[in-house]
Amino acid sequence: MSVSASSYDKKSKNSLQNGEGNSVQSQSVWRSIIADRQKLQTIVTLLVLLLMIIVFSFFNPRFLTLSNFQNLARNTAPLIIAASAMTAVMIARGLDLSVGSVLAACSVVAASLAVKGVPLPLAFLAALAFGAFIGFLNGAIIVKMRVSPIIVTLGSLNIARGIAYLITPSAILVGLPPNWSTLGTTKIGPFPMPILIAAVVALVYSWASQKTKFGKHVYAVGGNEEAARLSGVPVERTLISLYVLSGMMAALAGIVLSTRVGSGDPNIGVGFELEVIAAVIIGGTSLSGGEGRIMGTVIGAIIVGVLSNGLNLSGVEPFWQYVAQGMVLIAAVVVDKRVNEGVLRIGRRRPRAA
Amino acid sequence: MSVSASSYDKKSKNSLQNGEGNSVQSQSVWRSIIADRQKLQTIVTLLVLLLMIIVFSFFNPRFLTLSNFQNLARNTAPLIIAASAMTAVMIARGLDLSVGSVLAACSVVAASLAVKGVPLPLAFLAALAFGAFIGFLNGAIIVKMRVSPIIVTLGSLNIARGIAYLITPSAILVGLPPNWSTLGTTKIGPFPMPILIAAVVALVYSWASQKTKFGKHVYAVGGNEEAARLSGVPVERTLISLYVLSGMMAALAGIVLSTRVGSGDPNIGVGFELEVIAAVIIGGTSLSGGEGRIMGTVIGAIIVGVLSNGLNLSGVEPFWQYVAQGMVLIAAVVVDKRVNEGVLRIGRRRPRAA
Amino acid sequence: ADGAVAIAGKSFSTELCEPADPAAVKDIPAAVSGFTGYASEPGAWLDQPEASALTGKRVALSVMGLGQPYFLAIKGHWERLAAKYKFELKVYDGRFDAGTVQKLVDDIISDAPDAVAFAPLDSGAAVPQVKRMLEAGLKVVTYNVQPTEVVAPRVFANDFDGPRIVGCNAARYFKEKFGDKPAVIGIVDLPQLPQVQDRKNGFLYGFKSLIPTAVVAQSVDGGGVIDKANPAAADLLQGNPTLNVIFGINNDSSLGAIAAMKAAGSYSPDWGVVASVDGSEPVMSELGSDASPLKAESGYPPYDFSLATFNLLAATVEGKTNPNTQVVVGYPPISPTEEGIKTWLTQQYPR
Amino acid sequence: MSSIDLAEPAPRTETGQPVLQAFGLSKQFPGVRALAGVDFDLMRGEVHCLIGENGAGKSTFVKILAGATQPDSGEILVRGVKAEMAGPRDAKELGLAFIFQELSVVDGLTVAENIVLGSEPGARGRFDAQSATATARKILLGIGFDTLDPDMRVGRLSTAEKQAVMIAKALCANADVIVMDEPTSPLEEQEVRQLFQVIATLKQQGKAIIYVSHKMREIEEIGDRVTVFKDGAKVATLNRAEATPRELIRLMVGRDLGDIFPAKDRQPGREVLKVSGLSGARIRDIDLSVRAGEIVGVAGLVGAGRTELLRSIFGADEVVHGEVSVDGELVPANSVRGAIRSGIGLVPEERRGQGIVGVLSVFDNVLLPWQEFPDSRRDNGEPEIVARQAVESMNVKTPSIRQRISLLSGGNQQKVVVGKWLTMKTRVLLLDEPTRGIDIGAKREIYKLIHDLAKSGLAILLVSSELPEVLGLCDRILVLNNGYAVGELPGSASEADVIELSMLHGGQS
Ligand SMILES: Nc1ncnc2c1ncn2[C@@H]1O[C@H](COP(=O)(O)OP(=O)(O)OP(=O)(O)O)[C@@H](O)[C@H]1O
Ligand SMILES: Nc1ncnc2c1ncn2[C@@H]1O[C@H](COP(=O)(O)OP(=O)(O)OP(=O)(O)O)[C@@H](O)[C@H]1O
Ligand SMILES: [Mg+2]
Ligand SMILES: [Mg+2]
Repeated sequence: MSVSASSYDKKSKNSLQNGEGNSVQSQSVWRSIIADRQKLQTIVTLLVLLLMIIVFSFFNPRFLTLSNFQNLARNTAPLIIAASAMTAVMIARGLDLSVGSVLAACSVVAASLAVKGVPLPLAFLAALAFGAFIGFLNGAIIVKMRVSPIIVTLGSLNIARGIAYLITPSAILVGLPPNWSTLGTTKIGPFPMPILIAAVVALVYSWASQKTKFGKHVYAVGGNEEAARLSGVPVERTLISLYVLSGMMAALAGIVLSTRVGSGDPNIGVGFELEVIAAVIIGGTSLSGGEGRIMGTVIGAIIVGVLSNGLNLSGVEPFWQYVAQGMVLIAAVVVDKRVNEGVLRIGRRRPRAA
Repeated sequence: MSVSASSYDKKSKNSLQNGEGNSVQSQSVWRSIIADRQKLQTIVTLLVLLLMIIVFSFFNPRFLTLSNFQNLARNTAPLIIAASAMTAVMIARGLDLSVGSVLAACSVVAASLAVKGVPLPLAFLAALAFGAFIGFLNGAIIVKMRVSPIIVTLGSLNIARGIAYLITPSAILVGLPPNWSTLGTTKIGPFPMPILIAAVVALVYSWASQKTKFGKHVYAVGGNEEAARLSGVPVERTLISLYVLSGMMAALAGIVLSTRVGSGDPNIGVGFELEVIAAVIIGGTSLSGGEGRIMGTVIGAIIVGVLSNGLNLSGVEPFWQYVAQGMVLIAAVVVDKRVNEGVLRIGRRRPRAA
Repeated sequence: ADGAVAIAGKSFSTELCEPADPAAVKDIPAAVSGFTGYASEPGAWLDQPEASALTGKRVALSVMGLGQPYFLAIKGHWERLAAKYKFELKVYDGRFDAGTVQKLVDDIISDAPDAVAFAPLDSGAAVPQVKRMLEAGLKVVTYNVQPTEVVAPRVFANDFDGPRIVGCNAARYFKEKFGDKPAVIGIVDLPQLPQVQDRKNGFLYGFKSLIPTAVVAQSVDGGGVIDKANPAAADLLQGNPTLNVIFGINNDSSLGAIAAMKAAGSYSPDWGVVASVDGSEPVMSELGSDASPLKAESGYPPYDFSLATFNLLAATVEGKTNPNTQVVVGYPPISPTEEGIKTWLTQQYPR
Repeated sequence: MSSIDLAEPAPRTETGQPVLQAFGLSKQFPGVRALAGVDFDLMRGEVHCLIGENGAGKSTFVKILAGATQPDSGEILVRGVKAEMAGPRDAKELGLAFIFQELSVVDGLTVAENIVLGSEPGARGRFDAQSATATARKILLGIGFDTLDPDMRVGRLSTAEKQAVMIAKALCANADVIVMDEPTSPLEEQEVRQLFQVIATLKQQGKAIIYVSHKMREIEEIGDRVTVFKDGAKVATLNRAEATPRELIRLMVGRDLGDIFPAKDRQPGREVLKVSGLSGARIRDIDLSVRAGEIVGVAGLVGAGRTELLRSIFGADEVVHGEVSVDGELVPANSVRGAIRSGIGLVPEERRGQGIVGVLSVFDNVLLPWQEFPDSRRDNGEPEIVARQAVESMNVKTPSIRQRISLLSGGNQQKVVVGKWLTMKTRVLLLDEPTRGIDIGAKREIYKLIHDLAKSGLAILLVSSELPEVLGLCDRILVLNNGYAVGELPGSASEADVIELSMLHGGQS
């Protein structure tokens, strides 16, 4: 089979060097930035975040303090966790609207077990398993029945909320073990535990999406499902795994949130799905799949968090906050897009001048 | 230049006719059903709805009464109106999350003007104009800045809600003219006015989507934006118009709703967007654009309406209602899909047997 | 030195306090949600009668949202009543959503029960909702939030005065514990509900009656649910370092604030005082704890509401009421003593 | 044919004056100079062919004419007047019509709706469906696709039929200048004939045509002048007489290519692929076998079921009956992954839709199966090196293996798709139209490669609509008709033999 390989090799090496060598060199600086459009996008999004931080710090000096960053970190952690998982789902062209309800259901699963004296690690594991189970059902129905993820996860959004209420109609607080809040409220050095957990989740997701086979499959499935299938990618398994993980991460977000607020509560997480999707899309992932970066999402989640924190700290009136929040959201994405395109355009122009 | 043309021609035509003639004829019955997959899908969805109605009528005899149908009709009207517009947006591969908030904002715009003594028709016109204006902003930003419709309309979701609250933090009631409720509560024959309005909207949308150039452009833009552009379709204008119409229809839904409930209320319509999207998707339109039928959406909206009405009348426990709602939603779509595929498969098998 | 609970017990009173400096409270609106006078129809509304006109009837009970302990307790009380007096009960959950409430009104009309106990969500929107039910020939009473217009017999509590006592008690405790320290107030609010605005204004009226120099630093929108109240309260604390009074418009709001304080390391009775209304079980354990800054609470009594509504509805079915008939239930301040808490919970939140 | 007599407006151009001129058109993409100062002119009544290797810039040139891509510099004159083309509408208004290389149809619309899209008939916003159908039917008849139902949704059509829709669409615009970017690549011989007749008619009417193709025979047959592109620049414009295939290839490739097809000096060995009684939705009871070192061609008309046969063997289309085995071992039915593990590789028909994951890099695309099936790797080295070798042995032109594959020219994308299977221990290679849209130089390379692969022991099953390709490469040719295998011919058969067999009446249906 390797008969002709050597002769091809020689030829092709030449062509690669001669044909394209020049232009590659002259552009190298910009190329390295532009080559990975996704990376560029992430950098621009980061700039938007920095801009927001600078603006908010003018309105209230307390915005730019360690304690506020800790506050922000704690509040944003569940969003980062769920949004990391959602990013992968959306890269694969899926969608999971059930995250907010699953978060609530898992919160009460953990709390109700803890109240019954189940050791916390076990209670948390049970919650994770429950989240994974709902995720599995989501994934299996979506993949096997080939129905729209929106409807399936809108359905499980309702089901999970119902289950949460059936387990406990209102918040479980009384009888929780004293160490219930440890996870949500302790710090390691200056870092609140929730943000460390979120960081680990984001890093693992980011690493997995870039460096593992599974990660490539996710992009391939989202980019061109048919081509992926014909290349031997286990499309269904990949998709189901993503929904399982999304359910599990919603559960983890639920655990982090409920140990932070000190209760297991079936009412939490209403509308969380829109917040998560906003974070993902601000971070540069689109509904059409195939593209996206976890790190972009992390920045997107922080933008979402900074937005309400900054507006609160700036003392904006509640009703005006709705307006401001909407405007800043749109502005952030528009600026993001413009700068991004600007950079790409400059990059493209360079070589012409040269 | 046309050396061998003639001999090829004859042969090929023959073969084409003979080769396919038989199977085409034997398939004609199925073909006519299957030809328009979209129509077939709509019929199947209708069957699912009928099934639901039959089941619910067993649980409570009051379900199957004229007065309950009138109730259903009144309640579903705003959904049908907004979902018709959303269908067109989604066929063109857009999305409008702001409908619920726009509905609320337009409800209070109309009511606050009416309270100030502005004649009702003018107040309603102002509300429609306001909805159209927000829709225009949505569309213009999405199209001109080329940013994700999710983020833009999530932004305007917040902005419109904020505006609604800024106009009035709680429902406007005192001082509404006596004829405020006419639109929402009168009947023409057995038909409540709201459902007549909804029917007109759905019919116009349905007609426009099938019989006008604009309608064809909508499908083309959603199916293959690049191809549409290359064919000279005014892509941007089409998209912006759709968002304007969506805003206007959300306003109309708001007017119908608030004249039915007898107040202008800034709190209504929270989560409406998900209900609307569910109706559209149950009706057979997908997020990926290019496909969909208004009539499917109408049935989808009725399914959504029947679901909560039927569960309430059947006396299902409130928390179980969440679960039931989710399950029926998923089941409806799965059954829909299966039956649809089943019919298609039978259709496909025919010629083999012949 | 006394523990926090002891101080709170000492300063606790069931009496309203009058403004020391009328100028300090003159800008606080007395009521937003449609004040119709708080005189209650005379009668034994809180007793369980021998027999009820509801026996054998189909009764619809709507609640604002079953996810809250208060409404869950209401449902529980009603179910006990239904068992005792033998009527068919169907519960409708408004899910704290205006749209859901609108639809359930229509579904109730379609179902045509013999009697309806209706909990409005918004006092304004409630008027036409109740009218619609009345026009359909249903017997309706409302409870909890009162409609802005007189349309049907109703049971309600004084959403201004109840929290006003909480304000008084919070101020009494504050003075007792912190002396003349300037008071800086933060509100974990839910600005879009008129009933909630009454609560907030009542609290401020009471608090400023005793501490006229108190200032409101900020109101944040906590959404009335713990996962939104928590970050909002965290921001409130973060943005206002001198804050030492927090009023949560319901239990979720104050519990969200408590959790935020725990995370920020300011959870201590020495921080200041947290106050709220509702009186659900988890808040009671804060109230009775020396470690907690939550030291003033008025109870919103589910048992009283249920029973009064039940009796009023029976009277309405019998045709013994007119639209003006109203029952005002108490908004009892809860004594932070073990005894006070226990009494409250046993009656209003039986397990 | 005369049905597109097109009650034609008087030609808007003086004879002898170019209808269209371009001066110094340049276009730079990140990392690629797609066009470098191209001058071009097009006369009334002429067919002006463009030829050049993959990536030479032909399509970029076409897209600039269409206003779909903006040039960095240069100008375009239409009928002597400078044309500012901000978008496709402007080109349309100037009387230019296009068939783009990438199929740009809207699947959700019907054939007729696609054809009239952008200039729909009907007054005051109404869409006149009847008149659209009538127009479509007339034009389809003119190009020999009268069996195509104008009310059929385009999503249900085969690639060839979609292409017919694109052609009809360009003709519908009734333009002076029609630009066709590889219009025949998915078409059958006889459909190509039809198209050529249409072109002849258009010429007589004084229309001017730009015709991009990789197929020498076509250019020889219809080209009045031929312009050769190389690396974004115009190398030469030749008159009909000068434009011998030999000369064109020399200009394109820079040297003589010699024989396009390698000599059939393979010695088929043991039987590797065996298919028995395979039936699916559109294929019936097919038996075939391919030996190691053998190339078996599958011929047939459009829709004969060739694609489904390959996909069924590969587990991608549902098999309801029958077996596939490789080297005597049964291949699990209906499982692509099972087929890959058994040593089967498929190069699918539609590159963009099925062959590549456009958002991923060349590197990721070429290594998809390699990374997934460690046990089936041909080479167990560093991914970087494996990918580079595959890319280089296929002579893929790309600035870097990290380049997004969608930015490569079509031909280069196809090479990556083939290269993907060379990283694996592939024993059976299924090639569905492997050289569609590939330049002559690369084609020859691919032929040689296919030959070499077979020689090294692979069993190859090849579907192609280009009969010379099938005849030039294959040892045996299986002919399908309406889903049935209707016969087998030796590699030495003539085109006429194959055509006759493919058109046998109705198979056995
Ligand atoms: N949008 C784009 N971004 C970056 N590079 C591009 C883009 N479009 C085309 N190119 C590059 O420009 C060069 C010219 O491409 P073009 O499609 O014009 O070639 P072609 O002559 O039509 O090739 P083929 O015969 O394969 O169709 C190629 O190297 C291609 O990779
Ligand atoms: N998804 C589909 N739905 C309906 N018909 C289809 C579909 N895919 C293919 N067909 C039709 O099935 C027939 C056989 O298709 P197949 O692709 O196997 O044929 P082929 O010989 O490869 O032809 P082609 O040259 O078009 O690729 C064709 O008439 C085609 O139009
Ligand atoms: Mg090209
Ligand atoms: Mg084929």
